[in-house]
This record gives sequence, C-alpha cells and structure tokens, in this order.
Amino acid sequence: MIIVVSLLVILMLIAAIAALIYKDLISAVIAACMVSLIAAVLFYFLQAPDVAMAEASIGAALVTAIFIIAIRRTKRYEE
Amino acid sequence: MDFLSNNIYYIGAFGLIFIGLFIILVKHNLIKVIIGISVLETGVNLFLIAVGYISKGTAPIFSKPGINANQMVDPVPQALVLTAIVIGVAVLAMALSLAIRLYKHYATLDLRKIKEQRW
Amino acid sequence: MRRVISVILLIIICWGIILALHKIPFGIPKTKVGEYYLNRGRQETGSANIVTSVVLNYRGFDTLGEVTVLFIAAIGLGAVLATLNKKGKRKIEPSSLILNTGCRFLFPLILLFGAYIFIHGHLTPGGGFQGGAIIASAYVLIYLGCRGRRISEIGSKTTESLGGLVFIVLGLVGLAVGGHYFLSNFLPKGQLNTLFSAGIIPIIYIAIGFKVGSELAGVIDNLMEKS
Amino acid sequence: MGELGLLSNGVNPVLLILVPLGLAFLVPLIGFISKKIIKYIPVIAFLFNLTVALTLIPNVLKQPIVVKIGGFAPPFCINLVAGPIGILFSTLIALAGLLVSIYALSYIKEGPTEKYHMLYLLLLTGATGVVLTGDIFNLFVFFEILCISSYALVAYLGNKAGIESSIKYLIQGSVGSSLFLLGIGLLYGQFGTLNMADIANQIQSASSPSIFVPMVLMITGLGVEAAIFPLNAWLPDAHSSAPSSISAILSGIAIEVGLYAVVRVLFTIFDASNFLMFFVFLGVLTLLIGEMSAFSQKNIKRMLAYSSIGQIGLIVFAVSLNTQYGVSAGLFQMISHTLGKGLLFLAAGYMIYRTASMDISSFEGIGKKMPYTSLAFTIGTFSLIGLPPFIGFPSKFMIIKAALAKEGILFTVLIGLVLLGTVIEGAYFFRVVQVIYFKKGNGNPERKEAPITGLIPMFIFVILILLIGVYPNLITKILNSAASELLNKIDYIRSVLG
Repeated sequence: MIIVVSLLVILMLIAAIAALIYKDLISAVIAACMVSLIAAVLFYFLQAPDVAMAEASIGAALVTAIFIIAIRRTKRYEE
Repeated sequence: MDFLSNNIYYIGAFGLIFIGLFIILVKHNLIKVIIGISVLETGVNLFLIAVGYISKGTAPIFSKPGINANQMVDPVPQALVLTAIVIGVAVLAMALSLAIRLYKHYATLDLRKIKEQRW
Repeated sequence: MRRVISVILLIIICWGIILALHKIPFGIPKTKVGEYYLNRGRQETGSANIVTSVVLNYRGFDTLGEVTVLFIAAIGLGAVLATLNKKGKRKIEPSSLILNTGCRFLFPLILLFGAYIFIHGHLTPGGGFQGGAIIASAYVLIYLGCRGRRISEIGSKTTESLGGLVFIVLGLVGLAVGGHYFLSNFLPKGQLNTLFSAGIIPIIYIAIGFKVGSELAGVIDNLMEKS
Repeated sequence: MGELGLLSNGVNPVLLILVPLGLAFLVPLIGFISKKIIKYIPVIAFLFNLTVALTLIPNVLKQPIVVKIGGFAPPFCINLVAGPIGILFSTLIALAGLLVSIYALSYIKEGPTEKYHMLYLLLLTGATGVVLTGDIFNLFVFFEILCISSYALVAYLGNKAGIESSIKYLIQGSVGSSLFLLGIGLLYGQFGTLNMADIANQIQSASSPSIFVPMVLMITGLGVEAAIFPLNAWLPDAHSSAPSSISAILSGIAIEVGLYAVVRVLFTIFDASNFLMFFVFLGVLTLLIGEMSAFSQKNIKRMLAYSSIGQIGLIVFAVSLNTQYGVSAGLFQMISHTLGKGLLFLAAGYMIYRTASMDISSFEGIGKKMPYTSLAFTIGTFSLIGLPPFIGFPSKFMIIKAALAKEGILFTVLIGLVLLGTVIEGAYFFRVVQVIYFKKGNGNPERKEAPITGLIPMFIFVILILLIGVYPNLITKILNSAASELLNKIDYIRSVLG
C-alpha cells in the first residue's frame, strides 16, 4: 500500500513539474489535469470518497474543459 | 519506511504547494499562472484531507449496520475541502474569462508586456 | 535572479510550515468536533453519510456561501464577457453522424447518473456539487458532439435562481417553525439509510444539484459562445 | 443567552445576510417581469438592513446576540456573533451600501446593468457576513464572496485598464486566500475546531512556532485584501479603474472589512500583543508610502486610491497601540474614512463624467460648473485631512491622543511621522481644491450639475460628516464597547461558549 501511495505521490509531483516546464499550454493543462486525477485517487485512499468524486468531476474534468476552451480562444504557446 | 508512511501525504501536499507558488512567482504567461493557482489549491486541499485522516480508518458513511464510529476519519475537513474545490473552480472560471478579455485587448498573455497601468 | 529569490522565499515558507507540522502527526485522531458529528450525526440529522450531514446541516451556512460563490462566478463571467463585441455567426462544422448519435445517446444517461448522485447524497458518497458537475459535463459533451446546440438561457437562469431561493426559503421556514434557528432540520428524519430520510437534506441537495449543474453549464456556454 | 427567535430579542441578525442574498437570487426572476425595477432592489435591501441594524444597536450594547445556525450548541455549528463591533460594521456597510446604490441609479447606464446590481448586492452580503460570523472557515467563505464579486466589478467596464487591474487583483487575492486556507488547516489540525471563540480559548500565547506560523499565514492572506504595506500592489490599479461607485465601496467598505478581519484574527484568536509593535511600524510605513505616492499622482482616482493606503496605515497604527483608547480611535478613523472617501469617490465620479478625463488639471474651473459637487468634494478632502468641524478631526485627534498616552521617545518620533503624513495629505488635497476653484477653466462655463440621485447621497454623506464631526459623542458609546469587545477576549469567549 505505502509503495503504491509513494509512487502516486512521485508521479503527481512529476506531473506538476511538467505543468511548470511545458511551453505548450495544452500539454501543461493536461499535466495539471493529471495532478488533479492523482489527487482524487489519493483522496480515495484517505477515505474521502465524497471529495474524490468532487475532485475528479470538477477539478479534473470541468476545469480542464474550461482551460482548453480558454486556450483555444487565446494562444497555444508560451513565448 | 516508517518516516515515509507517516509523511508521504504531507510531502505530496507541500510539494504541490511549493510547485504551485513557484509557477505563480516565476512564470510570466497568464494561463501558466492560473495553472499554478490550480496546482496550489489542489495542494492545500490534499493537506486538509490528510489532517483529518486516521490510521486504518473508514469513510464516514454508515452504509451498513455495525460500522464503528470510532474508526471513522474526520468528516469536517472533507466538508471544508468540498467547499474549497467549488470556490477554486469559481476563481479559475473568473480568471480565465479575464484572460480571454485581456488577450482581445493586448493580443498577448505575457504579463511583462502588459503595462498600461503606471506606478 | 527572480528564480533564486523565489526559491529562497519558498524554502523559508516551507521551513516554517514544517515547524508547525510537528504538532499535527499524521493518522492520529485529534478532533472533538469531528467525534461529536460521528457519534451524534445519525440521530440529529438522520443522514447516513456524515459528510453530507456536516455539509448541509452542521455547516449549512458555508454551503449557502459556496453556492453563492458559484453564482457570482457565473454572473461575473457573463459581465466580463458581455461587453465583448459579438462577431457574426461562427461557421460551425457539422460533426460526423456517429459522434452525433453517440452523444445524443449518452447525454440522457449522464444526466440520469448525475441525478442519481445528488438524490442519493445522504446515503452514498456524492451530492449536489458532484451531481451538478456531472450534469454540466453532459452539456460539455453536447457542445463538443452536437455542434450548434445551446442551452436555453431563460431556463438556466430560472433554475439558478430557484435553486438558491429553495435553499434560503427552506432555511427561513426552519427559522419560523423549527425551534427558531435558521436551517434547522424541521422535517421528520425518517429511518436511517432509506431514500426518504434526513428531513430537509435531500431537498436542499436536489436544489443545489440543479443549481450547480445549470451554473457550470452556463459558464461553459458563456466561454464557448461569447468569446 | 435566552431565546433568540424573531421576536423576543429584536430581529434575528441572520436576516442581515439573508435578505440581500435572497434578493440577489431573485433578481433574474424579476428581470423577466421588468428590467426597470432591478436597479431599485439594492436600495430596498440596504434600507431594510440599515433599519434592522439600527434597531439592533440598543440590544447589542447590553449583551452580544449569538445566533446558532441549525440550532446546535456553538462549537458544533456555525454561529453568528452580533456584538457591538459586528453591528457597528453592519450599520456602516448598510449605510454606505444604501447611499451608493442610490447614486448608482443614474450613474450606471452602460454594460450589463442587471449583473452590476446583482454583484453589488452580493459584494455587500459578503462584507456583512465577514463582520458577523463567528467561525473561521465561514469567514473564509464570505471573504471569497467579497473578493470574487469585487474582481468581477473591477472589470465591469471592460476596458484595458479594468481588465488588467482585475487580473492583478485576482492573482494576488487568490494566492492570499490559499495561504489563509492553509493557516486554517494548520489550526484545525492542532485544536480540532473551527469556532473562533473555541480556538481562542485553547490558545495561550502566540509565541510557539506551531501557533506563530498559522498566524503569519492568515495575516498574510487577509492582509492582501486589507492592503497592508507589502501586499497592496493591486490597490491603486483596482480602485482607479473600477466604476466610481464601486471605487467608493472598495475604498470605503472592502478595505475596512479586510482590516476588521485582520484585527479580529490578531486580537481575538491569537493573543498577539507581543507582535503588535511590528504592526505599529508597518502602519507608519504604510502611511508614509501611501501619502508620498499620492502626492506625485496626476490622476484623481489614483490619488484617492493612494490616499486610502495612507489611511489604512493610520488605522493600523492606531489599532496596534493595543489600548482601549487607541482601538476606539482606530475604529473611529475607519468610520471617518468610509464616509470621507465614499463622498470623495462619488463626487469625483461625476466630475470625471463631466470632464471625460481623470487628469487633475482638467478640473480647472469645475467649481463654477458643478458648484454642489465641488463643494461636496472639498468637504470630503477637508474631512480626510482632519480639519474641524468635520469627522476627520475628532478621529485623528483621538489617534494622536492615544499615541501620546504611550510613553517614550519612540512614540514621539512616530507621532511626528504621522503628522508629517497628514501634512503631505493636506498639500496634495489643497492642490486639487485650488485647481477646482482658483484656476480659470477654458470652454463654456455653463452650469450643469450632477443629477439629483447623484446629489442626494453626497448630501447625506456631508450631513453625516458634519454631524459626527460636531457631536462625536453620538458614537463614542458604541465605539468604546466595540473596542472592549476586541480587547477582552475572555468576555467574547464566554458570550459565545456560555
């Protein structure tokens, strides 16, 4: 169990760093979405199913959709 | 191993907070900064849930008879985080709509180039 | 240069927080308020899901504020994007038949799932916010799959207002009849773990579900169309 | 505490929050019937709030009213505490809200006006919630209501400056609120409760790092909204590019509510008397920086915004003296700033509207063109500088007197600096007054006043400024009990927890 959690946390931090590094904003948003998804899994491990559902449906799905709409209306690459 | 099992969630939460604040402080692209705010909020939420956890606890739902209330995790942080998530999405939606308007005015999202206001 | 200063600043912050964390060991029960809710929540609110009883009854005022925050975001987004000059009709490429049919098939199923989530908020994990978000994601699907369709603005506005008003009016009824406290649970609690239990909790969660669903769908709609 | 129903102890204070909130939810439905009556709804809401708050004052002075939401015992539910300070601020919010909403009847014509009125109602609902609540997380939620609606309202005009300052404000504000939430998490982990009185009951001193760190996080988070010195980069932009009615509310209410939250957290939750010396210096620094920046401004709204920063410094200085007299002086200065700065922004709004420019030099000769508005503006400046017989004089006098009561050469120097700030303030305000009255304007000198709905609120502001300036005793009693509510945390804890 602890190994799985540690791997997930490491993966989550890598995804967050990827969101920092990527010049392509769509990729950065996908990385941020992955942070949210892994956080939702961690919420489930922490016995918070309500929060896990909220994070997965709001934090991962809707926020990503809003971000992608906004990026489509603006500029895709960071200069 | 003991250190890891005691602190891994805190490490994850504060890692996210650190990275989120770093993105906000260092990046100049507005959408990147908003991504940073989102990462920061996720980190704070993870920390709050980790505060309420009890070792070998169960979710605070009496779905079956015979579940012991003493072994349940704390429900209050979960309620707080539900609120915080919804507030977070409200702020993000506001920020992104402002970003769209800003792009229409300036044709750039680089915060260094947007200097209409003089100090 | 800026990076170095930021890193130093952040390290100071993290060091401070680590100092504070010594008092908060992980995995140890620490709270008296939470214990009270776990022990007494079933009798006092009649909800099997204690998180729901905290969200809607013990800390119901927070939830009212939270609903308001989302309402503000929906209005504020409309206000920010409203003064934008609308261009003429955007050219809409029709989507393929398979995508179109698939979306139309999935749309009612997702709606049904969202409704299930918020109606059973007091029994299983989930509730108004999660269900509302699922309903909103069904609308995202429609926007992506069946191009050119929009939600009716009047309908979504009415749902938003009514959802909020139901919450406030139920609270005020509680103030009037239920022992003179705002948001007191004045309806019969029913039997634990059945659908018709927990007094006003399911009613409020249904109202919140509709409200959140229409608000988030309205946010997406505004961002897609008005920009 | 006895029965707290609708009838036994006056009106239930929860209605102060619920009525504007419910009316804001009702606005879209009313909009289907008639678009024209929407703009009167804020007037109705705040008239109601003002009446309720005024009738509650005598009850509250005897004993604070504690409202339990949901009907559970206090640490286990959210409670509202309508003590002297809560009701004092709700009265102030309702008063300013009423006057500015009358002003907005004819001032707000462009853009999505329906949304403007909804957001305006919700902003002040959030402010009322912050001052009444007794629960730290509930305070966070109402603070977010206040902040998010002000982000939207700053960007209401949709021009370049508005959008840009709204973005700046939003980024700083949301980082601040995340830090505040982190602080709440650290406190909850240690004490297992969110009720402010209960937390205060368990905190002995703020010296150990496990208390100090959440305190710093929370003060930093709230300080963004209160615009204390290093955190106020957003303020001049946001206040100068919002519509003038909103600038009046942001300057007169939002900052005051932020300061209230800072003071409440510092005094009630953390018994932070050891750190108050730091805030004394911070206050004087904020004062000097604000006044000096205001001195070099050519844009009228920007000048008023920087002058707000100076006033914040003065309030922080007074409150952190940590004496009964000092805290009441600080609260008095908050009232004086709300009235004075509200009046100035409202008057400046129509002056800008008339000349179509925010440049001070374009106001030449406007004293002849708009005599009443210019007179109101002049009275506002005199009051802020602290000339008798306006309200600014007794409040500033009280602050100086409270500082003099502290012995030591250090405080003498600080008082000197505060007076220096006042001199700078006087210099730039007199410059504006001189431009208004004594410079010959070019163009046609025909008279064209602001509309009557613009003049009425200015007139009422002027009346209040004069009235309280001449008879400061009118509000001394409630100021004193408000100050002792802040300083006596044991009484507060007892009144909430029983």
